[in-house]
Amino acid sequence: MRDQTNDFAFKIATANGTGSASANGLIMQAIFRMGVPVTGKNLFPSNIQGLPTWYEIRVSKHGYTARTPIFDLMVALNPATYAKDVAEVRSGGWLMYDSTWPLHDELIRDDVTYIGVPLAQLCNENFKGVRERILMKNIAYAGALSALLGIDPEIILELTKEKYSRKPALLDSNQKAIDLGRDYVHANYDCPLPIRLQPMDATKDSILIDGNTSASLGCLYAGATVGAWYPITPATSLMEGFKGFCQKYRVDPETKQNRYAILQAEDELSAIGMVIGASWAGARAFTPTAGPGISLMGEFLGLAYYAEIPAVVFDVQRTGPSTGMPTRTQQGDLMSCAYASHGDTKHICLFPSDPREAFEMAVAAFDLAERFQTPVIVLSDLDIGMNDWMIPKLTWDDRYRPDRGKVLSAEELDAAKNFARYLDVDGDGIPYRTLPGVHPKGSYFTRGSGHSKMGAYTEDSDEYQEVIDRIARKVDSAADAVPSPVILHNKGARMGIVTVGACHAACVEAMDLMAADGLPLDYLRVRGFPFGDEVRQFLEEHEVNFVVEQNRDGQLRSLLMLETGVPRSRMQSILYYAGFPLSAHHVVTGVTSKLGVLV
Amino acid sequence: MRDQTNDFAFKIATANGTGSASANGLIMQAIFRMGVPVTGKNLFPSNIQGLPTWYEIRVSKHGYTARTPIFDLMVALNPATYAKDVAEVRSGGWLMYDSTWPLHDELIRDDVTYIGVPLAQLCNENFKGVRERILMKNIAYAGALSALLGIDPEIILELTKEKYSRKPALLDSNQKAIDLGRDYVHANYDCPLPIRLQPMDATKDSILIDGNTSASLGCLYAGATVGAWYPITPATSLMEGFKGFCQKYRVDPETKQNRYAILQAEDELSAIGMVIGASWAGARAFTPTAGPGISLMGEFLGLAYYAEIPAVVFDVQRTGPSTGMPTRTQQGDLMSCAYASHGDTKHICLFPSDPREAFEMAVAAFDLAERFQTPVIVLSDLDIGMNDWMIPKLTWDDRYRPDRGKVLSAEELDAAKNFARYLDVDGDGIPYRTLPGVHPKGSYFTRGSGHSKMGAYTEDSDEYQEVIDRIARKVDSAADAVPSPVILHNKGARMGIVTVGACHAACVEAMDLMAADGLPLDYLRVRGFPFGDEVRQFLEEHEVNFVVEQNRDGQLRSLLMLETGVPRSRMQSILYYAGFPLSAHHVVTGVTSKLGVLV
Amino acid sequence: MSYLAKPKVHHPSLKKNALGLTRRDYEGSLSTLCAGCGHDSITAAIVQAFWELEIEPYKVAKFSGIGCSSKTPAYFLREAHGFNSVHGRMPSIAAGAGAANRDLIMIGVSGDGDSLSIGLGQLCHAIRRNVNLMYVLENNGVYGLTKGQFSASADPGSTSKRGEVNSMSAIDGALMALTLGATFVARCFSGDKAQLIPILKAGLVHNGFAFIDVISPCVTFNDHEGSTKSYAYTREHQIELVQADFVPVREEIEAEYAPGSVQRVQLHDGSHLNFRKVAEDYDATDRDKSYAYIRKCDEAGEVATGLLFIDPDTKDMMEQAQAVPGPLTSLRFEDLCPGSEALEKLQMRFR
Amino acid sequence: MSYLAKPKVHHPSLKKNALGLTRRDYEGSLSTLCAGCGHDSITAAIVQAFWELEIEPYKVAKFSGIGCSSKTPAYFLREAHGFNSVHGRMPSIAAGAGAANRDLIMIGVSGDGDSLSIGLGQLCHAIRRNVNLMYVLENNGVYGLTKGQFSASADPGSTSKRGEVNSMSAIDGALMALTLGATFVARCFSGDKAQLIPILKAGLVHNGFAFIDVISPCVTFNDHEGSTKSYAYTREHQIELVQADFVPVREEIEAEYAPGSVQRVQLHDGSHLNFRKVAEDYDATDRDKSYAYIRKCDEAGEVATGLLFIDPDTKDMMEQAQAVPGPLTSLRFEDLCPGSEALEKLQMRFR
Ligand SMILES: Cc1ncc(C[n+]2csc(CCOP(=O)(O)OP(=O)(O)O)c2C)c(N)n1
Ligand SMILES: Cc1ncc(C[n+]2csc(CCOP(=O)(O)OP(=O)(O)O)c2C)c(N)n1
Ligand code: SF4
Ligand code: SF4
Ligand SMILES: [Mg+2]
Ligand SMILES: [Mg+2]
Repeated sequence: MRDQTNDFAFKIATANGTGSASANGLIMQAIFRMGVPVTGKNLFPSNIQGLPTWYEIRVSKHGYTARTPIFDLMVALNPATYAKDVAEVRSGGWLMYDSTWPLHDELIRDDVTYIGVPLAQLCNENFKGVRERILMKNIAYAGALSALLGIDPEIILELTKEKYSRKPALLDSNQKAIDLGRDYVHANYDCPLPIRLQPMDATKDSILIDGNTSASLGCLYAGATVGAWYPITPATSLMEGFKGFCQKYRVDPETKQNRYAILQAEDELSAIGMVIGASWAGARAFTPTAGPGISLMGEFLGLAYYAEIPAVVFDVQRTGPSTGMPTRTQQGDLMSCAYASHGDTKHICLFPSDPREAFEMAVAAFDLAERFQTPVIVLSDLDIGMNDWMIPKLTWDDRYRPDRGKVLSAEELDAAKNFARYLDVDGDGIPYRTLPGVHPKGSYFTRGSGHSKMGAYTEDSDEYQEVIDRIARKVDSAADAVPSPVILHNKGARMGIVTVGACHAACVEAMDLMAADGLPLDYLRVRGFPFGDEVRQFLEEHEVNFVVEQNRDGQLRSLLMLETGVPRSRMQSILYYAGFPLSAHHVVTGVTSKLGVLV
Repeated sequence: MRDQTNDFAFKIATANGTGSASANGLIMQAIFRMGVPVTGKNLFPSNIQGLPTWYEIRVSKHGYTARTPIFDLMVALNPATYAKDVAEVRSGGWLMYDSTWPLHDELIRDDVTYIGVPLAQLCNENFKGVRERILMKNIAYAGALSALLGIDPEIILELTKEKYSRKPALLDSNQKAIDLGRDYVHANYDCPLPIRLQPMDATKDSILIDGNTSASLGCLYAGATVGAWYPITPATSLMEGFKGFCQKYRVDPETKQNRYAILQAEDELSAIGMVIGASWAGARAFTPTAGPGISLMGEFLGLAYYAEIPAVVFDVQRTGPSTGMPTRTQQGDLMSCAYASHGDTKHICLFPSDPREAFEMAVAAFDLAERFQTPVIVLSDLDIGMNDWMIPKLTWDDRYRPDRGKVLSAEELDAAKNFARYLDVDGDGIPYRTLPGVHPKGSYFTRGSGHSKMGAYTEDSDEYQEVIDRIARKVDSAADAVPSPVILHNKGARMGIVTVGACHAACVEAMDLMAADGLPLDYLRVRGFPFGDEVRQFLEEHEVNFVVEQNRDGQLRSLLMLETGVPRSRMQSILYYAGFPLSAHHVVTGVTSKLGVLV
Repeated sequence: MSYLAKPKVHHPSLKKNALGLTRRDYEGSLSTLCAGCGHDSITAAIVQAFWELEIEPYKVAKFSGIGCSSKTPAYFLREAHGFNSVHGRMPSIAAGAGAANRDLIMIGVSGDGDSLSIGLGQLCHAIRRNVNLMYVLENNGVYGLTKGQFSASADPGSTSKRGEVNSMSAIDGALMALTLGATFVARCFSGDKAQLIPILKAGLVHNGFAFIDVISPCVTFNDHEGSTKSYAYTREHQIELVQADFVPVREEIEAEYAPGSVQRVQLHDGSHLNFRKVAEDYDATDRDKSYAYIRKCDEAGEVATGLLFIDPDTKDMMEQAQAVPGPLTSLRFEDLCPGSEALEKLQMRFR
Repeated sequence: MSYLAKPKVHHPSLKKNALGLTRRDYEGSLSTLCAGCGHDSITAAIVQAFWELEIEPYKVAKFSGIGCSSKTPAYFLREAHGFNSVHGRMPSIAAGAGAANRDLIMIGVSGDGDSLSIGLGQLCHAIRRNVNLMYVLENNGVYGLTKGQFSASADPGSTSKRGEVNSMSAIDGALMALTLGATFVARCFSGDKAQLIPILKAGLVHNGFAFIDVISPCVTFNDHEGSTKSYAYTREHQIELVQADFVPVREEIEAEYAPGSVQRVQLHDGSHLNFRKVAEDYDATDRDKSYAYIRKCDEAGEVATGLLFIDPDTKDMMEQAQAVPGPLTSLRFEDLCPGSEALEKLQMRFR
């Protein structure tokens, strides 16, 4: 039997709104502090209280961060989902439950070891009040788990202290609850289980962070001053994160006045309008949203494209179409974003794969938007945005200065003979911009209706065409400016895997597995749109390209066909769109089943 | 010199809001009544009064209806555009102008014959009041033209009588103005010109009609009862046409009550919402709009797709992106409509090529929408919708009955054991529907959030996936139900032309020209989306397919690549997107220039 | 959620209405809202109102947008069609459904975010159109489902759970409705069933758009000190301007009111309302007086409740459209399609 | 259109303001609207107001949506940036621009379709936010650019050019603004420059959202018998409740008013307004009184005009946001980016 020290996964089933989140976080963080690589996936309902919610924790000494669908231990604390949860434990695994009440016979599997802990009973005996008893029950299981998995009690203590430093009462009760759970388990089972933790030194240069928080840090560091938004899951925490950081780093020490403005709009049409207005006036402005918001922003995105106004949008994708499953993940907005709005349009898109890239691409988004004077959409997703990922510490180069693009200053305008807003002066397809309130010579009339290169209203065919042809050239030229694809070549590989965004973690793990099975594969992950030529080259170098993505219709493959001209016949879609994060398992079975057909 | 009897084109340049529209209409109709094939293209500004406007009339004994950019005669009545207009006359052609004032020397071309008619002077001498003088000036030129082109005076008289039968005063002044123009020309020039009319018998089974009017007739005949809209050029006249017909054919003779409801919504989001609500409740409902409206309808279209609710939308396309040129034509919304809304979606689209198909496809749209329980978008354009086309008379089969699709009646529900909204009972991917207010057993909860095949809310991966997978199958199966492509095979043809919508007229004319030059081509025009397999076959049968369309980015070619898998290398884009109707000239030069490159 | 479907057990004990239906027959699936959420009380009141009005559930159509409040139509009238549409756009869906079938008894449930932020335009225009819809705005001053951000009905000066102070002026749905010419305007408190039920019944019978703003506390995100939409605050500051007793058609009018103290308003189906004036000199049929009165209460820091205004004889959307009686959906195709001859004839126009 | 650019000839004769600029310097390109369109008169009044206020054109930002009215920003202040956005969404563009650079002097021009139909939600929320924008609604009761359909401000009973009767209730922008807590509400008639110009000046100086509803007849589609937005009708039914005289900062207050007859309101920049009460007992600083008064005029079939309400000391959007003074756009990057050390430190939170 393989040694599972620091290499296992477990799942905690509770009901939401009962405080289990903090218990799960505590366990995650404790493992992390032991120096052991760990990731957590939160599977929660679109509801505030009382519905089933799961938290999956994967411990991987190899540092794999993808979701795994195989669970060694199930912490089944929600009777509403017992049956489902019992079924999900791997054969030979463990199941911990609240033994205050007996388990129904039909829930008993003889290939699973059951660990009963009378959590409710323990808490009822030791705490007063319904609410506290419920909350403490969820801390108690953390204690029990810490014993079963061999989590260092010191670390747990230290973490609880940090958390409740300012609330001694809470600290005591939490500590008590943890002990209750731990002591009971120690007294009744021999600990730890074969799935156990051992201190490592693999996390000291890393952090545990979600992608919405890191993206909001990116906005802060990029110098964004205007944030406009309308709340929507799973994008909400991005703006809330930004607000939090601004309150800490953007308040004038003397006057206590703010160096930012966050506008909670009445809807997404208004939010993107505010971003466009602010960018037009010269601020770095952004709005976070999700699929429904992208649909509503369509008209305005076309205006920004045609009137050539920077705008930064974060689409934290969730499961569509329509309202879909707001608390599930997907990569379903690729096409909608790339060609948003009626008429001929194309938008620069960035595709982070984890919270670190979410941070970096947030910064890049503002530079690209201002340099190319057009909307830039960062396509994150719920998995990146709301789950806790272990990533290398974020770093910042203090020499960084924003690329504001071709904006004429008052001095330049003074010197200039005259100014034409949409003239391709430098032959790079990018005209010069002016900001309102700066200089009389800079004035022009911005419009989404037909305009000439001089910026005048026109219904003249040639004048109209000259401008939109240049805009097409301009946006295509961004292919060389967006983050280049990640490409990995493996010895003996004849086929390739092509993917995007959060699929990365699962793909690289899957490639290791398949390489071990004698199937080495090359790898390409697109990071920006329009695609650079390396993408076409890679696709053409490989007879077979497995295009891995999280949507039903193979939208990445569609973009690849449209933009590179590589025929569909070279691309095999491997699709997973059930709403949970992708696992290596899906990729491996996807590839092997395709191979079955191919050979 | 070739005989130009019944085979020429002329253009009338005036300012809008001066009544020239009725004069132009009068001339068109007179030629038509002489039995001579004729088409008119109205090039008007996005403005109400005083800006340049042109009307192009093409007379073609061969029955060609496409725009021609070569003009034998220019009727230059707008000093603001003299220079431009003079330049547009073909060498050896004629130019008629108001000789009340002399022409500037720089406007004199010695390869053009100038015909001065002192219209203003004539009218000032014969009419009183500024307004009347302006209006009559525009009738007078009709008289002058009728002499120059040899239009039958009797027919002119008859038409004016019909028009002003109820306004004798107007009849007299109009008649007088016409005579003024005609008499002056007869007295001063020898008429008619070599570009002249001769009675034919080629129009008796035809009508002159615009596509918005014919589409509204289609809605009337299909039994649509609810029309919701928000005014937008060039779609406005579609709903106004529907209203007019309803007032004539949909009013209860006794009670004078309406058998329809037209709702002028506050915007396009509301208009499509009303259509979805009305269709959900069992009415045939539709909304006409243009590009900006399509962008705004994105979120709702995704709801209708996922909740499987019929909806009929007319997108009368105009030049984009953004507000673009509202009074110019384009085919720029193909991609936006085919994949409207975030998440994985695909919508049935129909592509009429002229007012006749606009009529037929309006009817088909309702049948398809109800049969497949999904939105259907009819992509017309400004050229089809607002220009007067000569088409064969519309016909109607009285045996037609609406295809309401799988809607369960009260009786059926009574008999049924139970009802599950999204169950694939028949294995064709199409579930059964019920209407509100019909039967208790039929009740279900419609939602755009995750739902199971039973219609229950779900966040369960398998239940979610089962439904969206079926929907994908369902919509793809519509490929066999949409109007099949028009395919023409020509002897010796090795290459093909593939096109869509209003490009038809120009393409068939171009094919004649090229065949005459020894370059026979095969032809395919798509009429519905998703594409049937014939489309793929045609593309594969031809080494080279010239894809002719009116947008910048080759959107039809994109759809063909995505849906048929045929590689881009087989498709050569021929694009015209300057905003005017396509001419055979563009197609021929497009093809030959590509051939230059190819060989 | 599927596995939450409520067992439809029949207690023979339960009281039946004239249709032989018990309250249970007017319920829906089990609520998934937080324990104590004001919305659940409103759901209970809606169940009661329909049961008392003896309406056959299947004749009803339920509409909503997106939000905790918008989930509630799933929790009542199991046997009625429901339409949980997209955020803020329910009014247009209802208007369309009402145009197709004017015989539907339509109820819409929305929240303050759904109605006053993203949905403000549609709400205002549905009021203008006088869509025959009872519109229940479950007003808690926050976006519940997205975890407690201020909504447009949050009062200036009130604080969020995290202690932030709201600086923007609040939109008072009732005043706005009055200004837009609404024909039925009420405000209630989810905690006051005695007041809510008769108003719901009147709203369902009203011919036109019945706007009912119900203060409905969010126990999870807006029930704290500093909130002006909490249970405590509302209980303390609610004042009832009028008490409306709904009297169905067939019931006799008991003259048990002190003369003059009651105003009688006839509804278009023959039933009527007896207004017992709590604030005398209040006239619920005078738009301007009620507006002024509500403003006075605002100034005094009071939350005016009751059936604040009604104009019983107005034309609803379909009457304005001069449409034939009955559903357009039940017209015979023959009466809709003019046929081939007519087509032949009308085309003379185009020659 | 390009070839319509107006020759910028300077007549030495033309009067110059303190900046040495003539009215011509405040004009734009030649109007392409119909001869006689009310919108052109408003443009002229705007030119005059800016000239009299001696504002440097380039410090102004002009915003509009889509419509004939929304074209007009091209016809004034040639030297100011203009933004002709999309239909009904101008308020959000202006709010964003104002957030980026609060020193911009912002004017928005819109139509009744742009503002009260598709744009209603954005307008209402811009009012709530108190965006520092002068918002001129050129109100003609129709959609001009799309050829004369009824807009939401068309009065019930009024008829279209084709004779159709409007059945829906009208949205009165002024009443709505008052209800939403607007801090500056006026109604004027495009034909009455004497009234319009001082109000425009006050609106530009006002700190916050200045809502100015200007009846602006559409000669082409809504100037007929049966229209209540025609020149004739408006001239006949307009009544002026208050006359506002705008007194710039440096000018002395002449005490030439009969004592008591005038109400003096100080604006935040030190300039002030003298209200000469036409209707005595009218108080332009009392929201409820003005609301009631306007309603009374409505009942009497009168169109109430004048600077109907003003609350001079309110916080605009950026004050509510507690933002630093001056444009956010002029902050130094060093003051925006916390730098690498801070990043290193703050990440301790994530371990
Ligand atoms: C287009 C769109 N934007 C945002 C959201 C996210 N969202 C869901 S509910 C909601 C607000 C709900 O607030 P309210 O209407 O007051 O309902 P409550 O939950 O308070 O009852 C928001 C912003 C969405 N579903 N759709
Ligand atoms: C999204 C969208 N829908 C519709 C239109 C068409 N449209 C242009 S202007 C207009 C109405 C203008 O009316 P109003 O705002 O009153 O301006 P007016 O022309 O009367 O001055 C409409 C509906 C559009 N441009 N965009
Ligand atoms: S979050 Fe608030 S509104 Fe939503 S269910 Fe809970 S209590 Fe009710
Ligand atoms: S149509 Fe009406 S609003 Fe438009 S320019 Fe002409 S008169 Fe003015
Ligand atoms: Mg709420
Ligand atoms: Mg208007």
